[in-house]
Amino acid sequence: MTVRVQQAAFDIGDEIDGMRAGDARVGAIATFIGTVRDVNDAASVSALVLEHYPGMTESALGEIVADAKSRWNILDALVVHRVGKLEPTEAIVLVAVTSAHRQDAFAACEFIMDFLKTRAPFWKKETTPAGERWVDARQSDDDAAARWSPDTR
Amino acid sequence: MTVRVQQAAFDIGDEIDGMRAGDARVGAIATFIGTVRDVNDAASVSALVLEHYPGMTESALGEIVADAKSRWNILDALVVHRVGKLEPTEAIVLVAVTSAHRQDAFAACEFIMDFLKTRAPFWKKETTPAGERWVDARQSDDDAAARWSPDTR
Amino acid sequence: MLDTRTETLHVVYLARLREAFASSGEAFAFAGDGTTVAEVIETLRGRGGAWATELAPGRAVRIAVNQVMASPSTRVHAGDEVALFPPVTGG
Amino acid sequence: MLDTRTETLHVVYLARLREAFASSGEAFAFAGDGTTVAEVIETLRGRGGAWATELAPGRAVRIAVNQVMASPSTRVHAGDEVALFPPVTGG
Repeated sequence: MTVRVQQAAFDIGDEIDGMRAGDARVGAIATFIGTVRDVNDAASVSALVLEHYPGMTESALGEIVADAKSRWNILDALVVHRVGKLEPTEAIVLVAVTSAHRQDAFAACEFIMDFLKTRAPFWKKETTPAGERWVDARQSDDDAAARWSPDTR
Repeated sequence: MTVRVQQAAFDIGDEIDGMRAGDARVGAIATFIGTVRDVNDAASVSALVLEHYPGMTESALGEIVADAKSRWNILDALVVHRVGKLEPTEAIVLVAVTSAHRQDAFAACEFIMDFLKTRAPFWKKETTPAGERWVDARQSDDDAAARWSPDTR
Repeated sequence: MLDTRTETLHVVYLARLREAFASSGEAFAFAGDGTTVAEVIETLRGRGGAWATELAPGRAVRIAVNQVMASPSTRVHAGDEVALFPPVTGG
Repeated sequence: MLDTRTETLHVVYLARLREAFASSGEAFAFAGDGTTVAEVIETLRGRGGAWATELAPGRAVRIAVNQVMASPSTRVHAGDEVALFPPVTGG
């Protein structure tokens, strides 16, 4: 279980290869990559700045990953999240989960993303033609996280 | 929308980068990689041979991908499936789906895998200490595909 | 009168069935339009041996006609490609 | 008698709140154990201006105490780090 917060870009293939290297128990790897779009809420976006709460970010992500591991039969999980200035098409976040079977890997990967979106202290500020603006949180993200109440599997 | 069946190994990072290259409408990429495990049904597995039905494979995969595109708001989908002899830890299949938002990408990726597992004409033969054996289909895969009845979203 | 048995379709065997029948396929003479895949399978089963075992009622056999998934009730026509195979296990 | 107002905690402002308050944080004197985050926010709101606007009842403000998600009813203690921030938007 690894969580990393970094300014630098990451190589998706290297990250996935690294986490599953040599583990022949792995039969399934589910991954999610979030990337910067050039449009959001009807405005064009030329850049994004990701701010975070340094003291808390890794521990919040670590807790989400540990929670996923307690709910599903997964072998490993990796979260890499970038901070700082990003441009359209750049990767913001990578979540990768390994498991023997695909259902556990998919569910844990989606769970980690839903809670990352609502619990991990990151904030996006967009540059649009009208200037900079903080991105508003989405109700749909709260709804997605609420699906995973403790008694729902 | 691309489907490929090949003997050669593929580079996961290159495949993902290739499909999303330059498309700034993409905000989410969900991927799944199936890999060869060294154990299955309580026997150790030293190799796997993937057979397919050459005339039908690509069209069956193409139909599954087209069905996913009709159900969710996705931008692109890629399926790469290997055939021939594979060893533990090697990648068998890659499914990658791009979308503006993560829910569509996740759902379409999982849908494609569920139908690939039950509708695409591939068969696995394992080499175990007791000899070669054809892998049995799993009821759990049929159940997984049955989740996606036309009126379920 | 025309002997309708001169109509043929091509039967394809895959995976475990290919091995059990020691054949990847064959030309198959049949009674012409209106025949169902179930009737083709019934004829093959009548050969006995591996045919009777692998195609026994209750054994899971999947069917594709002209490379599209089909069912026992699908009707076949001269020149069709009828594939018989076990449930798929890719991915 | 001890002036309990000499107890302090550290308040941290992030993202939109950091910009609105032109401050990334400050030492905050408070009445000591038993005080809730809601009471801290109430005091800050009393400063008026951006404080009154950003911390107005009904504005979505998230709270972490010692870097763990918390709620308005969480009690704070001397030396605690209390972070106030908008709903998160990462990923």
